[in-house]
Amino acid sequence: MSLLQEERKIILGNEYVDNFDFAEVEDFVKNASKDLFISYNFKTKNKMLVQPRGGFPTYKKQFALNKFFVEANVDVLPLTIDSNTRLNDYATAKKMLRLSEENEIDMLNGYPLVNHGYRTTRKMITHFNKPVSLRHGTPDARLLIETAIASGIFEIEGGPITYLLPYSKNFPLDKAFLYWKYVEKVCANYSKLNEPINRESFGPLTATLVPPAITIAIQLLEMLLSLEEGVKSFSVSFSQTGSMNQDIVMGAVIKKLAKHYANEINCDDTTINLVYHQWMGAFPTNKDFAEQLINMSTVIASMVGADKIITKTREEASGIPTKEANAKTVASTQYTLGILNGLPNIVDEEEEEILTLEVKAIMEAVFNDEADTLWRKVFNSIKNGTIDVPFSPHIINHNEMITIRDANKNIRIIKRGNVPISDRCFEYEKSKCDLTKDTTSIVNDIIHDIGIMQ
Amino acid sequence: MSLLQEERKIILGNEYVDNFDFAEVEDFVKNASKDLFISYNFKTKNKMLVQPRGGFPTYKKQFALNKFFVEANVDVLPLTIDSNTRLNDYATAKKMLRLSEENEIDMLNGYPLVNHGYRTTRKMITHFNKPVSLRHGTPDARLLIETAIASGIFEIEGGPITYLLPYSKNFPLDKAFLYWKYVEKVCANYSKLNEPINRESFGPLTATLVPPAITIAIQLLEMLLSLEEGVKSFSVSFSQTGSMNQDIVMGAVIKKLAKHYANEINCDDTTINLVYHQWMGAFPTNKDFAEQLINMSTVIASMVGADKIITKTREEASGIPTKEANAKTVASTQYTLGILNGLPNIVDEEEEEILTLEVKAIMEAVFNDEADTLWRKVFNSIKNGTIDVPFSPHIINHNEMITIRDANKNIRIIKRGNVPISDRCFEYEKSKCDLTKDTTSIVNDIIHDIGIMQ
Amino acid sequence: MKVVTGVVGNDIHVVANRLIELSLHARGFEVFNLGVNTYLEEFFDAVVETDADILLISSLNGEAEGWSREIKILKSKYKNLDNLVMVIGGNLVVGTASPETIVPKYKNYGFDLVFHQVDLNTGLDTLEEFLKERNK
Amino acid sequence: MKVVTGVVGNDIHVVANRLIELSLHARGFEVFNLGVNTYLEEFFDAVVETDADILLISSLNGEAEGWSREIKILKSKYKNLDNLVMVIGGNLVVGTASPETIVPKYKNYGFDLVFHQVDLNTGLDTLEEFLKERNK
Ligand code: B12
Ligand code: B12
Repeated sequence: MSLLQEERKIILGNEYVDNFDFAEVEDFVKNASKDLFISYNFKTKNKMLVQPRGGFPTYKKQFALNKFFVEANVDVLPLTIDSNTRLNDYATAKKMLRLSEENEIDMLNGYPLVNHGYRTTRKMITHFNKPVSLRHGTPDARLLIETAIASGIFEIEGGPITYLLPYSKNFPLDKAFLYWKYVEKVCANYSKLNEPINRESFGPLTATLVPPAITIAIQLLEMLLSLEEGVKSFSVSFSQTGSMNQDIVMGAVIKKLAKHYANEINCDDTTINLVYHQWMGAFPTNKDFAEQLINMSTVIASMVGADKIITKTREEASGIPTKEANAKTVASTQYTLGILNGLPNIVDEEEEEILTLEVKAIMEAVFNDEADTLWRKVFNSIKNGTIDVPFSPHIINHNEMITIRDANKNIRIIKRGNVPISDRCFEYEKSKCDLTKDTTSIVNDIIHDIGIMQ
Repeated sequence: MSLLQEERKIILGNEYVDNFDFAEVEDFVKNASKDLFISYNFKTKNKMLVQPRGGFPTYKKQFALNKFFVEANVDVLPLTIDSNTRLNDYATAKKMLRLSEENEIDMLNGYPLVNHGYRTTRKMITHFNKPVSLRHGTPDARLLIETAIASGIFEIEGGPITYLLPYSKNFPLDKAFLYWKYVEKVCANYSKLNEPINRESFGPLTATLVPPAITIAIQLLEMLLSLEEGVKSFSVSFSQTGSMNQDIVMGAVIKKLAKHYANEINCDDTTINLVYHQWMGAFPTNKDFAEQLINMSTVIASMVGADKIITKTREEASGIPTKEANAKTVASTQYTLGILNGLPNIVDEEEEEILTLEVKAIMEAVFNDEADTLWRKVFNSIKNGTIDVPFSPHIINHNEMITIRDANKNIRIIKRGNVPISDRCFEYEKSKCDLTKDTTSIVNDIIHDIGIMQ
Repeated sequence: MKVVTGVVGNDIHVVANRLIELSLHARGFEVFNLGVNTYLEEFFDAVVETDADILLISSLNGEAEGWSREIKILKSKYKNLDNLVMVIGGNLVVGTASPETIVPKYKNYGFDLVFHQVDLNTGLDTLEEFLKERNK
Repeated sequence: MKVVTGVVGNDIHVVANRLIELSLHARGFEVFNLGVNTYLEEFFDAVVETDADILLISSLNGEAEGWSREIKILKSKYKNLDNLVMVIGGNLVVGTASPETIVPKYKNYGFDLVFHQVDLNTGLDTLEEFLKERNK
């Protein structure tokens, strides 16, 4: 038996798993409806796929949410996991699930997939016959992913960097890499049976003044780590920056470089798609305004040429959205995509060149790290600040880079820390900003820049 | 006394006018607050001005509507005139106004400005101290315009072509030209006293598959007719076509050509602004979708670089909008303009070249008409189909041109009738469309093309 | 079969009218389209002149009701209009109202078929069925 | 004056926390920022260690109430915290609720100043006034 298979047996021998039948699951994946695979939908549906966010504790409520989404003409269903499961605390999740089922009140902020188990969950997924995207934020997602695929969930979001740096303060980064390596392998193996399982990275990160070069470098590195293990369908992603032009430039550069680096490791047979997140930063409290913002995000996603869009709701600033608000966004987004026509072809050569140079400089620095494997190189690069994510709460993050918005609201790097962008690029970035201001005004500008959509 | 002044005396001696005091009105205009002049607002406000649509019969209701608009952060107030006044039927307007005042029900579909008189109306206008745009649709607007300017309304919409071809079946076009000549002269004369009075043309026309070349030619001709009389501030306009790229191309070409033709007649001292109308065609009945459409219009207006945007409401498909729906659009549009940043620079050289050639060909044909004055040349050109407006209800319109949408929803000319676009341009237009289809399918396509936003 | 059509009153919304002409043609009717801005007398005169079987009126801007009240009186002045099929469609009120209140009202004004905010093709399909039933 | 600040519980929303540190500095406070994901004991330990005058807690993800219930018991285990000014702000409930119900509740938990969905600068202005009043 392979080492991986032994590890799988241990993982799936967990007391909260009710007899994982490897053969049956393999058989299920092999014969599963192609409609369940987002990779198949990307290939066959000639449109931007629309995916909302959402998850409820009980089967009944989750089923109702999905029904609502399907009626609103959704393309991809989300399944958001509760935070106990994310922390592998299945005991608490179990207790809270029972309480949620017995009373009418939700005691979990998502769907406790492991506790529901794959036999139950698969019923729901095959019933709706739509591709499902697993949204979690779990550093050790091994059991979760096994259960997800066994349930018919064939898109797995996250990654060792993107699910850690924005979501955690203390979880050890090296462990995250190893746990995700397992995930990639499992996805890769199942991909041989039917259409490929899709992996998706979480590009929004902290959604707060993250410069495009950092986002893209991280997307590419998570993609490479995944492709190394044999994944054949991968989605890179990013969220609205606040500048339409910067979004379009980012879209062009990330598409080009993803292809480039995939080819470099001889993975030209891998399909790479682009996912765009509607504005992920601070939302306006006025719900009508929130809808304007959401609509504008959809327009920009079209200009970026995204293959999938992940939506927000009018209730973002206040709390967990109702299923009505969520479904409304889906219907509106579909309508907007349908009426938005005659997209112009936009190329900003100078911005694309600068961004490409920046990303390549970071990638090269990572590759040049003396460690033996890619994940160790990436680990070291994060630790030494070659990769630096603004506003990450994680202790390992370097926190030396400072970014600000220029007059057109493009995010610009005004202090590079250890991020190895060239002098030419750095001068270009700074030249766009007014740096004659004193520190207090710059700090005020940053505060203002965080709240630009409010 | 000049001929014009004699005509003015006759016009203003109308029994529904209560003692028009020429000297007092001149004095009022001379000393009026600059804020009331949209021409001044264009110069000083560094943003796209937002103007809704709306008009109610009674002073009280109109005042309330304006208050609502101001609270929603409006830039330009509209004053829409009722249809009796538009037909110069002041007697009926008077009766209906009294009925509206006595009961709580509105018996007019707009504000009967002549009956209210300038002394009353001026109180409202100076109270809010915002520029007001007069929206009517009147072929003989002489008395209306005099009353408007005396009231403090310093922007006059319309024109002999744009207020006739979409709005009337039988009104004689030659008379319309003469009545509008009076309007231009009065505007020009008052413009010498303070900031200039602004004239605005109505670019949407029938809002139904009008090809850009026709819209722009008509805009330019109305501009020239106005500038000839001495108007110093003019707005050309058009409405959303259904293709973002076509809108952007139209914006670029109309700005360039307006400048060009104004210079040709030595009017380089005239300020020309660009106004964009949110989608003017058939609206979706779903009000949430209508809001998406409106938001998208705002985004496109920004990309077009419009100086003013005229808004629609979520209730467009069902009936006259409530003041709440109207104010909501204003607030949302302002919000969207505020958060939309980093506009890319878009140039489509080929489309711009073709469109420029088409417009110039039409203009040249008009100028080459053997008549002695510009208005007569234009009159002849409309009559002989050099200018042909699709879906115009007017008997004089040629109705020979056929347009259809291409795959990107650009409006394309597939039958040119007498419109003198060159073979090269015509072949270009047709090359974008699938013309192998049979007539029935093409007719079905046209029906579909009219309803693209539904 | 012959159809007289047009948009009633001071209404100048011409788009639907053009489409109606095309659709009726496509369905094999002989069409006499009076266009927009057509008054009731003009409609009936045209019916008499062309010996039409059907009068199909559109209204979009909300004016229809004001005019429809006069139909019965007017129609009674003409002879031989008893077999005329009368159809109306479009946006039949100012503001909003439900078909439940609108349809009976207009039937009472003398229309055989009433289509408030009904899609053109649905309406014309219904018309053709109605004619089939009638000629059985 | 010394302030201990941070985000309580498992909450990792760090943006406001960074801004708070900047603003407090700019206003002349000596700041000890424990960052996100900070438990109550850690807050009180830091107050004791630094001899802080003010404890300023943030909460964004809705967790605050769960933790606040334990404040009184916990605080009573420490000595000399009677003069500590306790402030909390951010998004203090899951979902929505009005300040009228939230503020008294949190005052009861032991906070002197409570800012639910209140802008940072408004909150800090109020804090400074509160301190002035107190030291009169
Ligand atoms: C385009 C348009 C215009 C253009 C018209 C150009 C032209 N000459 O045709 C312009 C800009 C000039 C214009 C002017 C005005 N308009 Co206008 N216009 C519209 C708009 C946006 C679209 C109409 C359209 O072309 N639709 C496409 C066609 C294909 O659809 P349709 O007309 O709805 O017809 C469909 C059905 O009704 C049906 N149908 C029609 N007839 C029949 C008959 C039968 C038998 C059947 C079965 C079906 C059927 O078939 C069609 C296809 O499904 C509508 C709002 C909307 N619907 O979105 C307002 C609208 C109709 N206009 C309105 C008004 C008030 C006016 C004005 C009076 C004032 C103004 N707002 O400026 C003026 C003057 C018009 C006048 N004197 O009548 C109102 C009417 C209000 C009401 N009914 O309560 C509307 C609803 C806008 C609003 N919310 O205020 N308008
Ligand atoms: C950015 C963001 C994230 C980023 C965070 C990156 C990071 N590490 O900081 C990411 C994407 C990682 C994220 C993750 C999650 N998030 Co989040 N996130 C947001 C978002 C969009 C903006 C928050 C923000 O940065 N605002 C900008 C700062 C400057 O403003 P602020 O935080 O609101 O603080 C202001 C005031 O509150 C005040 N203030 C704060 N503290 C104090 C203290 C005092 C004394 C005073 C006077 C004032 C004050 O001052 C600030 C400036 O005015 C909000 C929604 C929104 N508000 O639009 C959701 C939101 C806060 N997140 C939410 C949730 C549930 C989560 C998750 C649990 C699940 C998920 N949705 O994925 C995860 C996990 C987080 C965890 N374990 O805690 C919910 C909270 C629900 C609730 N309270 O009922 C929100 C409201 C979104 C929603 N509608 O669901 N999130």
